[in-house]
Formats: sequence, structure tokens, C-alpha cells
Amino acid sequence: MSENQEHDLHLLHEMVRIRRFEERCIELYSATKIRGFLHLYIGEEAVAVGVMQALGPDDAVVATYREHGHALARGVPAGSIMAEMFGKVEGCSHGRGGSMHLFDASRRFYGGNAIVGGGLPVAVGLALADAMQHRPRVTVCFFGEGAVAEGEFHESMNLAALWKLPVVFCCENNLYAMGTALSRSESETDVALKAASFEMPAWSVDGMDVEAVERAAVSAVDAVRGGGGPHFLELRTYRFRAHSMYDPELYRAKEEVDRWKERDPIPAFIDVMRARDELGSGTVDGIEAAVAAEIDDAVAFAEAGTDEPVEDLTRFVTSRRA
Amino acid sequence: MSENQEHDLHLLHEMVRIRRFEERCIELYSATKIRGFLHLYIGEEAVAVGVMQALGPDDAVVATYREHGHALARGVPAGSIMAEMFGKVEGCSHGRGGSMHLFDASRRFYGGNAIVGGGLPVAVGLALADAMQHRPRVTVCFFGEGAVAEGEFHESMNLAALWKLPVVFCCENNLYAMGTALSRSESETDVALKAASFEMPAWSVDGMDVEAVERAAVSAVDAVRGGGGPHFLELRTYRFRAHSMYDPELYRAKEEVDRWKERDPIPAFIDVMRARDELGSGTVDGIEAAVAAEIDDAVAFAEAGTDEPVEDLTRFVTSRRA
Amino acid sequence: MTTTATGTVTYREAIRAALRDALQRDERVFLMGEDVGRYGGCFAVSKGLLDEFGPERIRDTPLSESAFVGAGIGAALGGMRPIVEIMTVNFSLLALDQIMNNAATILHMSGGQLNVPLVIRMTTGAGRQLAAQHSHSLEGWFAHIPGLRILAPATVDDARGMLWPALEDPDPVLIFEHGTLYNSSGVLSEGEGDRSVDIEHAVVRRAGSDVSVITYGGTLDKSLQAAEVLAGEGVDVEVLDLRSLRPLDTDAILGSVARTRRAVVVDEGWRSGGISAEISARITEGAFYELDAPVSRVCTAEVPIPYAKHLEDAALPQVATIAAAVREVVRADG
Amino acid sequence: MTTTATGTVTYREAIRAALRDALQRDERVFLMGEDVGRYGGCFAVSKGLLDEFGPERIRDTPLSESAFVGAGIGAALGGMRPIVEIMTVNFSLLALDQIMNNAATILHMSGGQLNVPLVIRMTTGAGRQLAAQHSHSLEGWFAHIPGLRILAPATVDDARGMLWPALEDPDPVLIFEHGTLYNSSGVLSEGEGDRSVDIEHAVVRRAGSDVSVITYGGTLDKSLQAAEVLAGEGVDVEVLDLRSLRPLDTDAILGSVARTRRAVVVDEGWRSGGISAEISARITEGAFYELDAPVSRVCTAEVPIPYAKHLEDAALPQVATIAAAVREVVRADG
Ligand SMILES: Cc1ncc(C[n+]2csc(CCOP(=O)(O)OP(=O)(O)O)c2C)c(N)n1
Ligand SMILES: Cc1ncc(C[n+]2csc(CCOP(=O)(O)OP(=O)(O)O)c2C)c(N)n1
Ligand SMILES: [Mg+2]
Ligand SMILES: [Mg+2]
Repeated sequence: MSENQEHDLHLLHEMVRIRRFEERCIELYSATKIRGFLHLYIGEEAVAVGVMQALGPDDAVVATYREHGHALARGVPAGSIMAEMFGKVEGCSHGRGGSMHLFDASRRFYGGNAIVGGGLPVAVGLALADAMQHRPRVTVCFFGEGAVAEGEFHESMNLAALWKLPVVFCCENNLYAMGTALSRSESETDVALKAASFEMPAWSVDGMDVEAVERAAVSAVDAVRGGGGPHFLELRTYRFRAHSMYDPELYRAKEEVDRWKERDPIPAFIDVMRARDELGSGTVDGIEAAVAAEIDDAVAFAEAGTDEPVEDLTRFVTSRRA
Repeated sequence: MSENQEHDLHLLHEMVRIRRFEERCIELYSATKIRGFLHLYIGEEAVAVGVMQALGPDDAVVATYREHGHALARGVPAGSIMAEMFGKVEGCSHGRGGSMHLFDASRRFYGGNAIVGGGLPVAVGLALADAMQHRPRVTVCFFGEGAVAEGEFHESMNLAALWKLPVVFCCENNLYAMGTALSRSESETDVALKAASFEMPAWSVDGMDVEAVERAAVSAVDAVRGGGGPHFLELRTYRFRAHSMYDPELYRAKEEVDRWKERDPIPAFIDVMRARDELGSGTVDGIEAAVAAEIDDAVAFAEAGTDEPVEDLTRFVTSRRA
Repeated sequence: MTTTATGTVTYREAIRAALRDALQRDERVFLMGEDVGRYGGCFAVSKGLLDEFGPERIRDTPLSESAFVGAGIGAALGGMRPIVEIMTVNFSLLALDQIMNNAATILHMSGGQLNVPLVIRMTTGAGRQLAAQHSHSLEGWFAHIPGLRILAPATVDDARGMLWPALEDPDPVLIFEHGTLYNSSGVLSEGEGDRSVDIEHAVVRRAGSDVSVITYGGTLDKSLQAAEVLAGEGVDVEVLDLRSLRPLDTDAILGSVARTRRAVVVDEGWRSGGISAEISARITEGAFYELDAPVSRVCTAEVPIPYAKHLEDAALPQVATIAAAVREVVRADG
Repeated sequence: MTTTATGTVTYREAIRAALRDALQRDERVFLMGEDVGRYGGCFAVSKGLLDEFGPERIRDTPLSESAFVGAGIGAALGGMRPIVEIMTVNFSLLALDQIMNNAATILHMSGGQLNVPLVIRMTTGAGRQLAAQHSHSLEGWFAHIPGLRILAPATVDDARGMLWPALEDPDPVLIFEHGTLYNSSGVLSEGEGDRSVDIEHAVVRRAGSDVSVITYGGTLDKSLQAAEVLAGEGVDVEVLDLRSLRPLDTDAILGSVARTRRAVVVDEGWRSGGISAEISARITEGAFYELDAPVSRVCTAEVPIPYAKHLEDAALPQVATIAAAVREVVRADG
């Protein structure tokens, strides 16, 4: 099998993993195995998968509360993510964080931040540490287009650009912040143009095309690693599901959602691979089967997980009790 | 005397008032009559004087801790400002605010804000109230170029532009935020360009030329009043004195200060008026004499002011005790 | 439901009715915040109001907590009567500069010239497995700030009746709605017009003679349940609902303690430096010689709220922990 | 002065020496904040450090409190040992989201994987006629937040010796320097190397048997002066310097009260919900039966700090008001 084909299969596999994982999460939420807020990434998989291809193990990732996809694509084991959402000790955050706070220090996955815009300054600081220690690392920071209105976005963009820090800002523009359309939150709706006003290279990318995302991410990451200072990517995508499990979706028409679903990144990429003749008859089914097995194992792992003893309630407040 | 000449004399008189008033403040600070932080506007007079010409009595002004000039140019009596800095009941803020918190509700002068960037959201709100009540009023908000890095600047600019509110943002770019040069605080040092990225008309103006400032302010205010949405003015000026009374000025060369002093807005405008033959032999002396008399009266008024009874300490915390 | 609803309503409906009523009576009133309009409110509180009052008065804002809270301050100064909704208290930290340095101080800094008739509503509290960044209980912490009035409605009557008096207050008022209460329901008392309630005073929700349990908001119901449990054990508990955290109704607190000579203070904030400490200190200062036992506190453990349910439950005040604290205070003898 | 300075130094010099010492010993340490470099520090604390350590390690920031505090958090996660200076506590409100929702919670949210070795320094306090927006005393308020250590050096030894242990703490530490102390001077104790002091415990600054005055930071000296006055009246006052506001050294507090059976707590925060309330509550909980009189508090009046000197003086704890409170507590009898 050619390297290209292998890579394409990998991209497809990753997107399917995220999609099926979250579909299972919905069932488990209804079954009250998963609680709290649950924000699904369904429809946006090409973004996390595409961007992660550009990163090495020493690079860092900062994400939001909608981060299952980022965690999975970064290599955080599905079982530890599922166990986290079950609130088990085996979870990637020891059951303390839940869906919105997935962490994995070993993979430099810095969460899991539930304050819109709150992760940006932290990403800038991670990059500052690398710059001051002359390490050729890159920090990638994911956030939604809604975060662009926050002061923390503005301050972080300026600081990163002013100090030429190795950050790639990945704005996942899915057109809505909960129920607020971009046009109702920004006087300038071209977020890449806004980013450029910080003297930062900024491109808009079709976030439904996993290859386009990967290409853009690779050039941005290479440029940043090469000392080019921070870069900004606007990844144009769409959230197929409700904002969270409690959203009646009064703010958008079903037709709009359906139109976007026609651009579903997974079937779209399957078509591309078909055209390239990279898919045998059973290939997709094989991927689906492997993914289903992985998720079954993840759920079993979570189900078998242990509850932290109540006596340990005040652990992890300070390192003395960590 | 022609209307033009009268107006020019007015502009000159206003700038001289501010200059001499603050020179007196320095003496009074050394004499410990004035305490706390004292931020001088010396060198920047053309900005406040020029902008205020564009406003009517119903318009509103929001300023910073460097606001003596704005208060004087807005018509707040010199005596009540001086009394405020003396901490007297007769002060424009009842002696509660001091130099950084001059207020005058009757002139819609909304202070006097000592948090950099803190006045911007308030100005946006004042404009929102006017818009919702369909009043043809304009709110002018003054702030320094250092405030541009603050999140509150970004959020306020966007909100004003998004909602097309009647605000004129007046950025007094005196090149330094305390000791931090603009190039060390902004990745994009063209602040007007930054403002434009909010889809807001933005111009840069020579802040040392009182007539240029007035012209720009009049067009901006007219456009805003006409429903054109918020406008942004970058007023390029310079602070001749230290940031406050405690600043050794390690961060800039004396030569640089001297170069800017050659562009002192007062002598510059005197030359203009001379060229226009608008100044008789004794005119300037006359202005100086009138101003000196006004300031003497202001100081006398402040000296004669009364201390608020200590029993009233907890007044003005809530309106029940205001 | 309609503005004049009576009978059983949810806490959510009661607040919505209060909002609608205020919007109908005073054209200067408007609601502004994230997703209050098209989304229908993060907790569906403002659902339907956009259709009724339009986008000018039910104003969706960008994610800009500092700017839209500050804009509320400016709009109040400009003659409007804004109701600013901060989706949850967790995001209010981004607006604290505007709240403390402007809303709470402008009246004072201006020597009494400029008051700020602003109402800020926000959801507070834990108990829904939302973890460390979405479970703060900071209303008692905000009560430290002079110039603010802090209200915490715990009943449908208060949810319905606190908004109008808050809007009539010439100064800033913060109303904290506990997230676990929205779905709770109760019978709205008969009442005319605005159904305003007294926002100055605490109320005894359950009279008792053995010990005073002093609380508010999200822990009122737990305290009442604990009182029931203890009644079965022959302990007669008085439950005082503070309702206002700033100013605190010290007379009501001392009055209750004077009757019972014992007190347990319950709140959902972290223990150290929480509002319960202030209440304990005031009781000591005002009723030291009447106390038969030291004042006791039941607060949230000093830990960021964990996601796992059993740990979150263990972190928060519960019926059992309240009851246990009361038993100890009753057993103790001065 | 040099790092090994002994003899009389100002509080400002002591902090500068501590900064220089830390920067020399550990290349991961850097100082970041507004005007710490070219300006020399708003209060001249970092004067000269830019020339010695260069702009990389003495890093001037734009006016972006939230971003540079958050960047400090990220840099700490990335292996550095940042010292972030927030020019004054009044501006820390703009960074509270980063402090409470990130610095204080990341260790917990990550289940112990990621600690944040960050030190944040800021000036606090009133007393210089800086009025309502520049005179906050919020260190006691910050002490409400789990996950933070809160230090308040009141002496030159503590100004010199608290920084290094703070940097060695794997978790976030906030150091509050009272603005009126910078020009104060004292004799630095003999000491080797880093001159680290114990940051876990309170210290009795003046032993006494009649009453305990419990305080810290900007009100320590006023309390000691009051003790002198009272000594002249035959009242033997013990003065306890808390030094750390989170965690509080409860043992030291209760130990002192056990000896004196009377306590007055003094701090410069607003009275309601201040740290003094917490201390009063803990004394009630831990020493109720030993108390001969109710615990008393001397705090700042509940008013935004006025500019006029006589009003500002009246708002703050003073030697006379502390002495008066002590007299009352001594007169009282349980
Ligand atoms: C500071 C802050 N304000 C409000 C919220 C509530 N909230 C959670 S997600 C969200 C919308 C964010 O939209 P966007 O940034 O576009 O990300 P998306 O959810 O679309 O991926 C809001 C308002 C929050 N978590 N943090
Ligand atoms: C939020 C905040 N951070 C820091 C300060 C301290 N400070 C007061 S003035 C100033 C510089 C502001 O510069 P600029 O905005 O350019 O106004 P200028 O003083 O030059 O008129 C700083 C840092 C403050 N007052 N507020
Ligand atoms: Mg979005
Ligand atoms: Mg400036």
C-alpha cells in the first residue's frame, strides 16, 4: 500500500473514530452514564484530525470544552477519555474534570478549558516557555469563533505577535456561539482579516476538507517552527448537533443544517479516496469494525473503572496532596 | 472682530488655561496641597480643546486619570476642579475623587477613570442609552494608546461597531504608556489601522495642531450624529512631563522630549494666529493675565473650601446616603 | 405562563414572569446578555421574550462580559434600566473590574452625582456535575463589595418578586439564581400587580426554638429538609432565609439566635472567607453572651468542584451534613 | 544594595534583592509585568534589574493583565518559574479569570498531572490618597480561593525571604506588598544564601498576656504602635503577624488566644466578608470556651476609599482605633 494511501486511510480512520465515539457518548448520556455538559464535535472532525497531523510529540495542544475530537486525534486513549466522562479514577483527568476538562500531560494535551477564550493566554505562555528555552516546539490553540469577541483573544493575539511566539491559533469557525451567529457577535465577520490586524499571517481554510486543513496546518506549523512567529488559521466548519445536550436549536433552520451535512467531511473524504481508488470493497467496513471494537473496549474500560474514595476529596488542591 | 478670529482666540485661551492650570498644580503638589497621583496633560492641550469644540451640551464625555484638560475644556469650573484636588466639599466630586476622578453630571462629564480601558465600556453604554432613546447625542471617549492592548478596548470597539452606536473613540497617542513605548506594547503600531479592523472609520490626526484636531472631531461627531456609527480618531501627541509626579523618565531621551517641545501646540498656534494677523500686541498677555486671574481665583476658592465632616464618611456608598 | 400567573410555577417561570412584567411596565427596562434572545436563554429563562419585545430590548451580546456589563453601567447612567444577564457567575470574573471599579464606586467617586441603577442577574452554584470552572458559588464573595446590593432568591415568590424592587433601587443590584432551582416549583402566593417582595429583610422559613439554621438560595431547601429530619429526633430547628447577602439583615440573625441561643450557618461557598464566616463573626459580636454553643458552619469543602458525582456531593453541604452539624451544636453546652 | 546585603534596608530594597537573588540562582526565573523594565517598576522595586538581566528576563508587558497573567500560567506549565508582577491589586480584577479558573484549578482539573509553579506579586492597600479605584486591599478576599497560597510580607526579612520559598512552591503563590511599606526600612537579620523564611507559620511579633491582636502586612506596624500605647496603660498586648493568609496558621491563632483569652483582629480590607471575619469564626470554633470576651474586628469602613486625607484616614484602621478596640475587649468580661 502506498504511503499516500496509508495516510489517507489514517485520516479517514481518525475521523470515523471521533464520529462514532461521540455517537456513543450521546447514548451514554441518555443512559446517564455521562453527566454534566456534553459538547459534541460531530461535523467538525476534519479540523482536529487535519491539524494534529502537523504536530510532533513535543508540541503542545490547548483546546476547549468541545475537545473530545482533539484529545482523540492527539492520541489520548479512548478508554481514558470515556473513563473520565464516567468520573472514574482511570480517566485522563482522574475523574475530576469530566468532558470539558480532558488533560494528558504525557501528550502535552493541556485541556479542556471551559471558559471561552480562557485557553489562549495559557497557550501563549506555553509558547513563551519554549521560546525562552530555545526549544523548537509549537503550541496549537483551538477555540471557537465566538471567542474572538473576548478581550482575552485580543490580548493573547497581541502578546503572541509582539513577542513572535511559536503559537498556531486555530479558530474553529462553525458560525455559531451557542445560538449567536457570527454576524451578531462581530462587526467584522472575516475573522482571518481580524487576525491579520495583529500583524499575524492568517489564512481561511475549508474545515470540511481534511486534506486542506492538514496542508494549511503543516505550512503554519513549519513556518512557526522556523521562527516565523505566530500564525492564525480560520477553519470554516459547522456543528451538526446541538451546542450541548440542552439546546433546542431555535436559532438556525433545519435546512441550513441539512445543507451543511451534505458537506460532511467523512463521506466527502470517502469519495475522494474512492476517486483515488484507495478504498477496497471492505475497507470502510473494516475501519468501522475496528472503531466499533475500540469504542466497545473504551466503554468496557470505563464501566470497569473505579470510583475515587470520598476520603480523597481534597486531593489535587495543592501538590502536597496530589 | 471676525468670528474666525474670535474662535481662534477661544482655542488659544483654552489651551493656555489648561497649561497654566497644570503648571500651578505642580507647585501645589510640591506644597502638598494636592496629593495622590497627579497626571499632567501638558503638551497635549490641543487634543482636548480641539475635540471639545465639536460637542454640544447634551453630548457626553468619558475621560481618564489624565483629565484636567478635558474637564476644563468641557467647562467644568477651574475652582471646582482645584477644590477637588484639595479634597474639599466644593470640589466637582465633593472631594471624594481627587485628580483622577473629576465628575460633573451637569456637563455630562463622566469622569475621571483610573483603570486603563475602564471607561470604554461605560462610554459604549452611554451611547447605547442614547440610541435606544433615539436622542441625537454623541459620546466621546478619551483614552491613551496604552489602552489599546487591553481586552476592554477590543470588546468595546466591537460592541460599538456591531451595534452602530454614537461614540467617538479618541485615542490620545502620546507614544508611551508610563515607560512602555507603543512599539513595545503593540504588534501593529498603527492604531488607526487596528481600529479600522473593527469596520469602524478611523483617522490619524496631528494632535499638536488644535485646528486639525477640531476639524477631524467635527467631521467625526457630525458623521456619528448623522447615524454613521462609531468613529475612531488617533490623536498623535506627546506628553512633555513625566507620567506622574513619581517618574524618573528613564525610558526616553531628553532630546526626544525637546524635539517634541518644538511642536508645542500653544506657540505653534500663536504663530498661526500671528500669520493671520489675529493677535494684537497685547493679546497674548491679555489672555495670560485673564488665565492667571482665573487660576488665582480657583486656588483661592479651593483654599477657602471646607472639609467634609468625618461623620459623613460612609456617604455616597448607596443613594440612600447620598 | 402569563404575568399574573398564580398557582404552581417553576422558579424559571417565575423569573420569566418578573422579566416580562418589568419589560411591560417600564420602557427603559431591557435585557442584555449572551444568548438571552434567539437561543432563548442558556437556562431557558428568557424563552419567548425576544418574540414579545424584539431584539432591541432582548439584546443578544457577543462573548464580551466586561464590555456588556460596562455597557449596562453606561446605559444606566444614560437613563435606561438595564438588566444584564451574565450567563453564569463563573464568567462574572471577566467583568469584575467593571463591577467593582465602576458599578460599585461611581456614585462615591462622583460625590453622589451619578448613581447606577443597574441589575445584573447570574446563575450560581454547583450540583450539576459541571466541574471546577462551572460550579462557583461566589455570591457571598461579591457581598464583600460596598456599593452593591446582593440578592439570592430561593423561592418562587422571591424569584418573581425581587426583580422589580431591584430595578427600583437607584444603585447596582446583583441577583444570584441557583442553577439547581430553575426546575423547582412552588405555589406563587396570591398577589396583585408587580408582586414585589421586601428585599431588605431576611425571613424565617420555619420557626423553631432549639437552634437557628441560617442560610439562603441553593441551601435553603436542604436546610428545611434537615430540619424535618431533626424534628423527628425532637430537635426544633428554626430556618432563616437571608435573601439579601448585602446588606445582611443582622437584626433578624441576632433575633433568631437570641431565641435559640445556638446557630449553624450554611452556604455553598468555599468555607474560608465565605459569607458564613461573616455571619459567624456578627453573631459573636452581637450575641456572644447569649450563645450556649459556638456558632458552627456548613460550607463547601475547600476544593475546586470535582466532576465525579460522589465527590461533588461530598464537597457540597447536604441534608445529612447540615443535620449532623445541628446535632453537634445542640449537644454542645456552654 | 547587593544580594547579600545586611544591615538596614528598605522594604523595596529587600524585595529587589530577593528578585535579583532568584534571577541569579535559577535561569528558569523571570520577571514579567507592566513597566518592570525600562520604567524601573512603578514603585522602583525592579529598578536596575533590566540592565543586569536583560529584556528577556525582565520583561515589560503591554497593558493586558489577563493575557500576561495567563501567559505566566502557561510559562509555568512549560517549565519556567515566572514571577508576574501585577502593578497593583486594583488591576488584578482584570486577571481574576486566569487566577481563579486556571491557576488555582488546573492541578485539580487535570487530576494532579499539571501543577502551576507561578508567583504573582502585587502592591496592595490604601493610605496614599489614591482614591476608590487605586486603594483596594483584596488579599484577604483572594484567600477565599482554594489552590492558591497567599503571602503578605510585613517586614524586611519577609520581603527578602518569602520570594524564594514561593518560587519553590509547586503551586501558585500570590505575594501582596503593601504600598505604604516600600519606603519603610528595617535591619535585615544576619543570614546566609537565600535567606528563605518559613512561609507556613505566623509569628508573634510582640509577646503579651492580656489580649491577642492578630494582623498582617500594612496593619502590623499600626498594631505594634497600639500595643506600645497600651503598654503605657498597663495592658500587655500580644501581636501576631499572620504572614500567610492562605493557608491560615490556625494553630498559632488559637495558641495565642488560649494564652490571652481575648482577641482583636485587624486588617485593611472592608469589614464585611473580610479575612478578619474568617479569623473570628475560627477562633469561635476552636476556642469558644476559652474566650473571656467576644472576638473584635478592626477593619476598613465599608466605603470606597475617599480621596480626602481626613476621610481616608477615618476609613482605615489606625493606631487609635486599634487601641480603642483592644481597651473594649479587655474591659469586657465573659
Ligand atoms: C467566558 C465565557 N462566557 C460564556 C460561556 C458560555 N458558553 C459556553 S460555549 C459558548 C459558545 C462558544 O462559542 P464558540 O467560541 O464559537 O465555540 P463553539 O461552541 O461554537 O465550538 C458559550 C457562550 C463560557 N463558557 N465562557
Ligand atoms: C488596568 C490598568 N493597568 C495598569 C494601570 C497603571 N497605569 C496607569 S496609567 C498607565 C499607562 C497608560 O498609558 P496610556 O493608556 O497610553 O495613557 P497615558 O498615560 O499615556 O495618557 C498605567 C500602566 C492602570 N491604571 N490600569
Ligand atoms: Mg462557534
Ligand atoms: Mg500614552
